[in-house]
Amino acid sequence: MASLITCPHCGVRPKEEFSIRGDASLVRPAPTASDEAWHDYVYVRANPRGRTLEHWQHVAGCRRFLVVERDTFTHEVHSVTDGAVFARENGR
Amino acid sequence: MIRDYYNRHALDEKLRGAPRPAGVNHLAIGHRQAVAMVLAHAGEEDTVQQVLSSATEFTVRFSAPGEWLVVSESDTSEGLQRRIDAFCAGRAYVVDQSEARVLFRLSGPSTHRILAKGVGLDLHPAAFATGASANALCGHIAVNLARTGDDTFELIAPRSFAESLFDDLMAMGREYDLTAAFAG
Amino acid sequence: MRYSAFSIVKNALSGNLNWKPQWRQAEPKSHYDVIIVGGGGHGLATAYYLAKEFGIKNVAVLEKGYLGSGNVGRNTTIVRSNYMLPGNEPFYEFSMKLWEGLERELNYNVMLSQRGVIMLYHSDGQRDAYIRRGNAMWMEGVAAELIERDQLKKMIPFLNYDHARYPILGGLLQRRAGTARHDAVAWGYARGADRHGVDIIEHCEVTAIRRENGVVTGVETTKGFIGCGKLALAAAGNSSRVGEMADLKLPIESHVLQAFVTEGLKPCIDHVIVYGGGHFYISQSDKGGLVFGAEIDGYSSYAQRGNLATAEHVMEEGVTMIPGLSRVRVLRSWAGVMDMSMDGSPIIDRTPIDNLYLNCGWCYGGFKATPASGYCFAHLIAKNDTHPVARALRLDRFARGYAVDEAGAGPQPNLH
Amino acid sequence: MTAYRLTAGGLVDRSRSLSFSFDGRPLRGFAGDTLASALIANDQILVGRSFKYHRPRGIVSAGSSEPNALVTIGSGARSDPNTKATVAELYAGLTARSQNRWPSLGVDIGAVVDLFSPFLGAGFYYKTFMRPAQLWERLYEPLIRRAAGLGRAVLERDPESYEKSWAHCDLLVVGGGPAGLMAALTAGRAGLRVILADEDFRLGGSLLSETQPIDGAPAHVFADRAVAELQALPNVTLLPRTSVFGWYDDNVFGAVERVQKHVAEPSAKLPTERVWRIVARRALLATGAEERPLVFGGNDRPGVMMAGALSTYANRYGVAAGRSVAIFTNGSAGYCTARDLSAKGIAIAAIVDSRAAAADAAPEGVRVIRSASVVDTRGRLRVSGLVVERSGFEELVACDAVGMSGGWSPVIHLACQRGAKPVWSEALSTFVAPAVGGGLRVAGSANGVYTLSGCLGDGAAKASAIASELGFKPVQDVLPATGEETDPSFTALWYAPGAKSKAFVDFQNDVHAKDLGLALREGFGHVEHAKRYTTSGMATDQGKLSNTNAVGILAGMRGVSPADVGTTTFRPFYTPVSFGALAGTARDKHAASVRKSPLHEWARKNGATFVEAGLWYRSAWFPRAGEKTWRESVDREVLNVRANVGICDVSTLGKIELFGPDAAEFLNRLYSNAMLKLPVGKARYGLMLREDGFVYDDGTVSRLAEEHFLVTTTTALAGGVMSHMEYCSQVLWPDLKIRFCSVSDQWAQIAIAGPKARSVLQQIVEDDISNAAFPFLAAGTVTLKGGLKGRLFRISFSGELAFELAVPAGFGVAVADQIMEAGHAFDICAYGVEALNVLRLEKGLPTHAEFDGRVTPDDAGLGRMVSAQKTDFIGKHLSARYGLTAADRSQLVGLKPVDKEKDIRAGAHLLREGMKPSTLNDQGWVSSACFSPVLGHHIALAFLKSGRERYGERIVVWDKLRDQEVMAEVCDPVFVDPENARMKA
Repeated sequence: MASLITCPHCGVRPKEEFSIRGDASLVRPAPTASDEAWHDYVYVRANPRGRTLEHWQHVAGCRRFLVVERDTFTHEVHSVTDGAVFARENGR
Repeated sequence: MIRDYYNRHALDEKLRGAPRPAGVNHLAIGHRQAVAMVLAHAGEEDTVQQVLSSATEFTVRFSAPGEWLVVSESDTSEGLQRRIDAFCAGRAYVVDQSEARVLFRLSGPSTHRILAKGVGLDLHPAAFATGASANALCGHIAVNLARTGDDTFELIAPRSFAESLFDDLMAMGREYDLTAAFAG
Repeated sequence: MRYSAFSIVKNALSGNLNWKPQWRQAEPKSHYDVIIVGGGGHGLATAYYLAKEFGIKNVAVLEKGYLGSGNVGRNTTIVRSNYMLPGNEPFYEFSMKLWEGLERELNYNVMLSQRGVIMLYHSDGQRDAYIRRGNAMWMEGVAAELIERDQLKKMIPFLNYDHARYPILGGLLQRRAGTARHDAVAWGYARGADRHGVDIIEHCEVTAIRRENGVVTGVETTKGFIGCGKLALAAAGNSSRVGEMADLKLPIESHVLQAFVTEGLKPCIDHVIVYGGGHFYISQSDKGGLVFGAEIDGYSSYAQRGNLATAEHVMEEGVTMIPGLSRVRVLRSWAGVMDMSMDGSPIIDRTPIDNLYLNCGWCYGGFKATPASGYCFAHLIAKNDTHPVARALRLDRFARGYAVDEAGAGPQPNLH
Repeated sequence: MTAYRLTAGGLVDRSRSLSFSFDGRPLRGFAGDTLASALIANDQILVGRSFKYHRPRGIVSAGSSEPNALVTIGSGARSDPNTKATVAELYAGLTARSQNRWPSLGVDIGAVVDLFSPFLGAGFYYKTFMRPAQLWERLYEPLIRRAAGLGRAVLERDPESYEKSWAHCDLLVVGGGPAGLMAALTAGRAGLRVILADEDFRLGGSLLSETQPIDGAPAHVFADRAVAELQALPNVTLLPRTSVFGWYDDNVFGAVERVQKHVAEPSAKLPTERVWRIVARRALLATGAEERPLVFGGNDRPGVMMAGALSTYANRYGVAAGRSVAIFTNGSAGYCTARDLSAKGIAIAAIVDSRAAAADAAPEGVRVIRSASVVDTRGRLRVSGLVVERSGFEELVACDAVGMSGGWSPVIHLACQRGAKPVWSEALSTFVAPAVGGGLRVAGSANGVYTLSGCLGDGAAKASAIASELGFKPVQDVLPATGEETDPSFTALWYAPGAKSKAFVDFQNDVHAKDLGLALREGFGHVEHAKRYTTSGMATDQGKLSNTNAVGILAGMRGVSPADVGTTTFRPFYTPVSFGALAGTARDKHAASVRKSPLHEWARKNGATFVEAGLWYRSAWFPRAGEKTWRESVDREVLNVRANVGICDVSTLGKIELFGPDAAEFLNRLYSNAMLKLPVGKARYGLMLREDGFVYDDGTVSRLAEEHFLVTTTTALAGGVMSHMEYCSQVLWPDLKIRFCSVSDQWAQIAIAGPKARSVLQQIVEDDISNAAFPFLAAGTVTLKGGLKGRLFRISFSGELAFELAVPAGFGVAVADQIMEAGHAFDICAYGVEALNVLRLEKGLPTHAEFDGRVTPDDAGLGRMVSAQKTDFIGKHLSARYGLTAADRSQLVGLKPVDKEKDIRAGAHLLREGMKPSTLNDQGWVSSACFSPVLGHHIALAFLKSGRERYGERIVVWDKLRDQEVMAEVCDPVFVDPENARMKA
């Protein structure tokens, strides 16, 4: 995408209703995790050319953080999932 | 005793002066309505939705999963709050938003075209039918948009944005001679 | 062939048939002392300075597309050294000084036009921040001027002084800053590097990095294996992808930044003007087109194309700053893929892998940095030692807690 | 009747004569004319000067691909430079001026450049103007800039308005020619929501100049009938005068409608242009094909035009471009034009055909010169003859117009705007659209189908297939009947051999074939390099006519197929779009929405001066009679708050209510200081970090009930903090049982500060608010006298005894009035954010000027607010990094000028006494400064290296930008009441 996102709660919406937070594949480390784990979490990005998971917040709609599975080269959207649902499903 | 205080409407300045007759395309500004945000307790989202949708005393607008805007034109804000509490029976938090929101009711044969100048949603009845509601962007302002009839829509906007939204809607409606006044 | 008015006349008289290629179409040798991945401005500048300043001439530049096909050929051509932080300002000023001598250095007119860059401010707070920046520039010996509203009105009368949503109160001006002809920078460095013996190999994509005992020994390419003593990555936009070939994960996201040009107009805008009420910047090219841009589109992307919502927002900012642009028509938009780093500043450093060197993370700022980036990278590669002006731009600065965060936006790349 | 208007025919309305002017010359045309057709009718083919060599140039095309006929239409603030005369609809009173010439179009001094053209080949400027260095900017560059450019932008405020609109459809048809109309009809009849957009003011495309009948009637009648049927369908929207300029992700199209560009007196109710953002489930490109010019010597002479354009001018506009027309062609299209013109009584001087043999029929009596090439042209401001070469012999063919036809290039730009490259078709000798998936299809000539029946059929078939795909049932209909047709053909001719003078490839940018040769010689043979080096295809027409020829010529010179050369990248915009249209209504004061506090009217009544703060307008100060400067007002307000009492609108702070059993735990993780045990009825100052350990925002947290909290944020970060909390609750800790929502708009919030604050407030509050009953940091619900419920917080941002009272927004003005009345006896005053800033500065409280995103809590002197006990909170781990804890970090200090008369200003840097300014010697910077009316001198907050160890040190406040150096003493940042006695009184 770059024009439209299908919000699971609100339907098809234009890009400008969203604000993009960034990589959604990262998992916040435990407080006791190593410096390296924290450094990687905050500063390092896989940055793939291809499929990626990204947090988009539907700020002008339901205000939910959505996990948008998207191709960074073709801009094709493969799936959009509610952020909390995604987090729970991925055991966070 | 509250009547001792004047409750100032966010659009008092904009709509000051003698009301002009409503045109074919008209923007009516809700003068007094009670609005509440209902936030379902974790795990109670479905139940709350069911009880709210069964109510006829107020209208329910979808805001987000587990969150609804509830509007009443007859209740006071306290009255609405009590009523919702009675419905939800400890399954939801109710936050008074009566002072936080301004209601814009747009009616007339050109409403669809007027709104399309600011709203990216497909407003075709097949895509956004009467009774549908959602938060959406109108121009640069996030509103709750509801279709209340073939040619009538309601926008509920944050109070601080009300003047800006009013100006935007009037500009969008200029082509169709949109008129505006406080609701009767 | 040395370029001059004389050479032009001489060649014209022989029907312009005797001009030679500006750089050779080299085929790869089996081994180089240094291979540079990326035939854009930074890679070519690195090769040029390696050969010219540091005596390393057995160098290849590998470019997967045509020379200059990355961001050096798709930017808004702005050159400036008006930074605030001590980690940045000396570096960009070093670059500015190199720009000022570049035409003679390269015998190639890159059309540096020091027309002045002015950044407008719209509130007291923004003014104070620009004063802080201006004084930081002066600390480095870089002239900056605070232009107050009355003076600004005389200087640039067509700004929106009366109706702007955010009033135009003044600006911070760097007179030495300006623009340069972007493609010519790549071509000039290419020609210069070529003349010093560097092999420029276009349409040669690196597909893997070969390591033996943890040491880089060469690259697999679409033209076969090429061995090297040192491997230098200058592939901004694709840094993460090239880094991944060596199992490096970088503090970078790729983002798309759009730029625009209008139809040609007679001279009307004489400075580079930056709108502080948003992020709009505009200048007029020597051909007459107004060249402008603003923020990145916001999502990570490797596609060299932008979206309409951002484009519309750019126009809103433009018309708000200069109401008279309203009837000017925009001819073309294009987009580049930016290495957005986690603090908005670049990285020029060694890597944890021996013989592998990294130059990336240029965000919006790559074009203006081209000469200094090339020089400092060459210095690092040649001497294995960081150039003094690039000391703050190390890869480990995040781990150590020394981010160079000019915008103060924290580790979210799309906010820088 | 004007000189070149045919006596009959065409679709112009001869009953409506329109007056217009060109370069001041009054002229007449008809309704239905373009400016170009009207100019040609008036013997004005010469319309402009070229970009580089200032060569005289004439109208070449009859559409949006026009490279030459760029004029400025309108005057003053309504000027539209670079408008294509070929698409500008004629209206009464239109004024047009030619461009890039001085003193006049006929005599242009700039044309002297043409004499030096051998020295000015592609890229010449890269090779010279380097010495002496200072002359580049003083002399050479201004000369180049002045010579280049086209029209003049006036840069005045545009009096007209613009807007945008969304549109959604099942099928967008781009182009209203035979294929597009048939597609729209087919889809419309099947019930699809259809939008048909066409850049022309009249729908019909090539049907409007087609001579072949359809269903027994003239083609334009068929077009009119189709349009009438479409107009009657409620599910079809017709958008004439609308150019689809871009294809974006998810099948979203940008289009610009020229709503009132063709109107002499625009209506104030309508925009001049409107940008449509069209969300289309499917789209069909029926954009036709562009005829290619031939590249031959002297091909830029005015009067040399596209053959198809000659037909269009004759058939659609009833205009002859010449009285004796020569045709130079490589295919059947040239013959077609010859027949068209001949039928209109226009003499055909000759047909020059590059091919040896062809079956095409020339009009009777017209001479055809085969296997021939045009090597030069004659004439100055208009062509007077062609020099034709055949078998080594040259002859001059006299003519006053030339139609050139070099074959066809389908218009596929939109299909190539999202990364897919055009595909070379050897059979069609052109680039065709790539397969781009289901969303976008191509039909008609754009699809390489050139016959009329083929276009009609292709449009219908493609639309029918799309209808079925989308679940509609297409209505089977008989295709309209056309006459007998032969498939048009041509034999590619990239460069007519033997050119005796410049053979132009890109007319507007003056790129001729030799420039491409030079580029190749110098190593710029890649199509992108050639474009960038020669500027071919970079003019306002974006190479619509020239690009394919340039590729063909490069291919020929490189000895490869055009397929191997490829094309440059197609990008938006298909045709240029104005800033105004793309910006829409969001300009000037409407560039951003306005937020107004519920107390805005109260502040206005009290004379406030407002200042922009994000989207808000906040009251900055409240001038009183006799006060001449803002400082006088602010000083008075500050002194009055310190001595008596003042009230301030703080409604713009973000306010978020949280509920739930885990609300306390959530806040405890969110803030760096402890929140878990905050007692009910208490407020606490809270500090929020980013995950990288730097300060994000500060505010207060109040516990209203065990599971009910209210947090406040700064005005600037109200939205950001809300999003941050949503991120934390939804993504990081989705299992915490909390709910929250913004209540920022629900409450008007008033700060009452000063030693008399309690006395004033107690007058209007029922509850006991004595220090014992409502101590510092108390928070709770109160009832105002009059029954209104509000929330009261004992928090202070001024260092004084202070309260913040929140009441439902609508009552804000009434309550503020009431406080002012009650405070009258206590000398109450209203104060604004400027006074607020001085008050907090005197107390050394940091705000956004200090929290610039690079500051740790400890830097700001708030190290105590980072809990060492908590196992986790946002920012905890990375706070411990070396760089964030190093001893030499800059720390917040106060500064006092040694000479109390001197002022210190924010943005200055700090230097040790006697040290030379340098980045290395830089000791820090001043973040905030003001005049303290309490202390009677300037004070400042600054970040100084290891600052807290340096109290008492003298330091130079260095403000080179304003040429000021002041000696200051470093001190504790709290200037007033360090014991906080007043606040807790």
